Amino acid sequence: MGPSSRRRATWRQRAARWLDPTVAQWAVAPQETAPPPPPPEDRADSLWPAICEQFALRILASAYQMGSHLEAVETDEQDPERLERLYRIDHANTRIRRHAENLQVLLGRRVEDANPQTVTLVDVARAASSAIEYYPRIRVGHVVDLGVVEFAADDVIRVLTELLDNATRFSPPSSSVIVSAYVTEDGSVLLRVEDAGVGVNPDQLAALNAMLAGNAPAPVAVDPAAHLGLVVVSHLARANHLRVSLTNRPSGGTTATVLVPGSLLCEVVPGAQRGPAMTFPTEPTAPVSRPPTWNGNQQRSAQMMASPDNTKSPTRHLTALSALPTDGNPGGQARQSSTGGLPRRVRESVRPDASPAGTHRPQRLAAAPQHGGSTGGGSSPDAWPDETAAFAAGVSDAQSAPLNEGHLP
Amino acid sequence: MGPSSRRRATWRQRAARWLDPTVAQWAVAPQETAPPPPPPEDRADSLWPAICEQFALRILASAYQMGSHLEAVETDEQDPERLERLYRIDHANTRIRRHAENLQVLLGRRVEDANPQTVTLVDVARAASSAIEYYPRIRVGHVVDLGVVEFAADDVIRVLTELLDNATRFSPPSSSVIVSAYVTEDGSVLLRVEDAGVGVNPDQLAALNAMLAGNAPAPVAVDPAAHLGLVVVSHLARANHLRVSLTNRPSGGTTATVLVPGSLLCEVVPGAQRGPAMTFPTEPTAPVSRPPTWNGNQQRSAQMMASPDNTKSPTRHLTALSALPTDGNPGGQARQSSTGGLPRRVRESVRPDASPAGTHRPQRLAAAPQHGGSTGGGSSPDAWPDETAAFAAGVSDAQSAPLNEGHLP
Amino acid sequence: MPTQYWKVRPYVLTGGRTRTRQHLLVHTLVSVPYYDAVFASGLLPESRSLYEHARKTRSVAELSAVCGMSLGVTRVVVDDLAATDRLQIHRDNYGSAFDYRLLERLRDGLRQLA
Amino acid sequence: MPTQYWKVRPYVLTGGRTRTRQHLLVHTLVSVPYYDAVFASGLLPESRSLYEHARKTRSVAELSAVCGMSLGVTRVVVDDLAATDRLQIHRDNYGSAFDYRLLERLRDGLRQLA
Repeated sequence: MGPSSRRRATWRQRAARWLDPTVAQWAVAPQETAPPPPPPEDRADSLWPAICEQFALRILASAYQMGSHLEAVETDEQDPERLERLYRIDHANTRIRRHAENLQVLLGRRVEDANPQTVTLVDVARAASSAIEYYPRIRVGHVVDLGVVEFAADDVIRVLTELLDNATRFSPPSSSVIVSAYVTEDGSVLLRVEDAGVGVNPDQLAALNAMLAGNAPAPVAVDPAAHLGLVVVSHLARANHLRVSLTNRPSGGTTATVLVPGSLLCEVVPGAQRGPAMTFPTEPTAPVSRPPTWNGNQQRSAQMMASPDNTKSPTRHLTALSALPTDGNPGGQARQSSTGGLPRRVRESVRPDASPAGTHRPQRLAAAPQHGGSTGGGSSPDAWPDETAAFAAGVSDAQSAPLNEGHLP
Repeated sequence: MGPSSRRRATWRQRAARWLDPTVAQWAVAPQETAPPPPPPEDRADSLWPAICEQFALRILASAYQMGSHLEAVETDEQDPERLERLYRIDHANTRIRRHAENLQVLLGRRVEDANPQTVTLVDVARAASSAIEYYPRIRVGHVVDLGVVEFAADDVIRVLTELLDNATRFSPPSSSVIVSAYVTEDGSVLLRVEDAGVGVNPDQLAALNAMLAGNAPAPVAVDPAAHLGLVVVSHLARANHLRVSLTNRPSGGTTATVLVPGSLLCEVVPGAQRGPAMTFPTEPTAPVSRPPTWNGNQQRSAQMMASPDNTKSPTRHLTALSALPTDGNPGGQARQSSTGGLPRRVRESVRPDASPAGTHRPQRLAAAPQHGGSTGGGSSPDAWPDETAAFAAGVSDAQSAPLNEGHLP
Repeated sequence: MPTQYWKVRPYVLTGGRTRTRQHLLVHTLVSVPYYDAVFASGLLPESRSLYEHARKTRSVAELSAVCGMSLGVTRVVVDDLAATDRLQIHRDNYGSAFDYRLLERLRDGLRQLA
Repeated sequence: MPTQYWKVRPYVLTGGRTRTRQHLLVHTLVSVPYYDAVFASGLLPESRSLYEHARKTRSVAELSAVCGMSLGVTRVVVDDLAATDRLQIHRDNYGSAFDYRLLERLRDGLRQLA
């Protein structure tokens, strides 16, 4: 209950900062304000930004208020069916928040993120996944143990959100999209988003990259609907000195990359976000003797934990955020998003080819019980999909880069 | 369970119609769409409407999806504290939907209301109340038994929403706002929204009424924030031939009126919305003998029900939507919204001076137990507030108008 | 059934209230002591529907189902009508077979377990 | 505690799943049969925290509290770790004092009543 009430208090702070700024307080503003505006469409188009901002702020205020109550009911809910509905409500609210924030970005307003804090790159990836429609298709690959400094964290999350959204929309509904983060030689971090789509038309690719680089493209027919997300990315990239680009991989699929400069990165303080390394020493190390047969193993592992090499391992397994193996679609729209179902998730969470040497390979994968009863995926759970090979090939350039630590701004 | 699953199915239909129209389907649209748009703020302002529309549609799609799941969890929830949080989530979502719909209205787009249907005026008033922040301050007064035809119902709700919102914002936080509906001599319906504010500055009143009447006001400094709601009203009034105006009452406070033409009104089919008149004949009329002391009364009332004059009474008591007498504020912002608390609600639901002759005055009002424990209102529960007298005076002009029935379009 | 328009949200039917003065379980029986058609005609749709259907003694759960209202709304409407003596809540059936307080304590304990 | 950033929503931690293969009650005891620090270092924060804390035998509710995760997320993470044999679910304490199936049936029945 402690952590959840703490989180709820944070929500309340956010809500308080976001209380509808357009609310006229009775005490200070009776009905004697400025003369009324004309119907805007009859007037200069320059009214639109102000109108948009009002709507964005009002919607954000409601979305933040909702978040606080959602968190409280999610924490207590024990019925799986009801919890699933609460998750879908949460998911819808998170997408609403994202859209309202993006509108603010397009208006050239800095989104006022209440309670900013350093965010680990793993959480950047998962926060970005939280706000897209097809989140069960996202898998988190190798992600270095660094954080994004507080003043840039939410913007980096927004950039990654739109790239993940783009990647999931423009790739087969049954395919995964892999997000990873590597340190480069100059101490930046390269975020990679890899999809299994057919790739971008080469002509268009140049135009998109020009836009993402902040160069105004040739005046072309504009479809704000098709690439609104990338327009948001372009804004935020310019504001935060991120280098964003799209490339077609020779083996198929598209890779989006974000180069986050070292000035926006920082060490992750273990106590703040990384539980075990900090809290474990306070745990009693004496093994509990139930079940007694495992005693020896626990002794051994306690010794291993004491080794700094193990606790500070910079490598993170390729771990699926997981496909949804149960009936029904999260968010109501992910019609074909789950393919491998449970077996794939289980397999990937212990995926041997991405794990450091010494990881025990689980013995009973085939025997892992199905749950939900209707996974019905298309891809074989035993064969790695093609894009995984491409992924493995694609990451080799960054994999050997030294871990450049401590790039505090 | 029947009705709620029916309602849920309706939600699904709505969600299906609102599935994010910007979703590029993998099968039909791989990444070969139009060239990318430039960052909009560098370009013509004429991009803004298209961008706004995209955001409004995306937010609406999420809000509708959320609604379906909310309804399901609300139906089952038995814990009062959790239900209250679900209500607040619902309230926030309803306001988000309202703002996104209003953005559509300002864009000059007709809001595509899925599953339109005839809505009784009582439900028009309550649907409008559902979408404003300070809904516990709204009281439903006399409302004639007519409905708004399906193609206009949602627009009338939106108009009334903004007028109620305006009235609650610009009147003391402890005061009620009364909504009522009377038939006029020419067969229109006059909706009245009466607040207890200090009234509108006379100069501004003329400007606001000019805007509401569709006459472009003098080009003045525009504050879209202050009167965005009234701009929405002005758009919708023009589209639906509603006459909307604001007046200061001599006795204090402001009255907003909406004249709904007879062409937008229709009879309420009892079976569709009015349960008792339709379903009651199928009920066993033989009185149940528990408790036996009430037998005589039940016999009498069964006879009274058989009288068509009583079942078709066009008069509706002044009934509070109720102030919230429990701890905490609905929506998190209605800081001082509850005043009278429970006793006022109880009193008003059986208010003798607004009820037809023959209503039994309840005997035990003073003895009605407080609940929640902390009503702490400002106004005395025994004295009618001033605006109630003004209301009673104000309605006398319409009260004697004949009930003009059957204005089908 | 007074199935209101879907834009009429449940919180607006109860003013946001979810708690009741009286102790109301789903199987609590209620009935209208003396039916008054004029009183009924002045009620809002949900209260009226409930008032009509409670002429026959029914449980809270039954009223919720037959009136097409969620349990949370039904409980508050029942409670409000009962506070004006227009509806009678039958307490006598408790203590006969079960003590409901005992049942509740049992239920709450099991919920914590579950 | 791996209190993730608030923008990391719970559904993303479990891929939207709320159901478990194994029957997990709040008082079900779990423990790590043989601790493997390299395996731990490769886990995502929530799984890692849970894996570390379950070196000492604990109930699901205890793990939820000590890891700072909601019960719904804790149950799915426990279930996933158990499916790979990295975590052992102790069944033996059922049937001794209570038959949990009987308790559940009792609970479900009472819920319908309540």
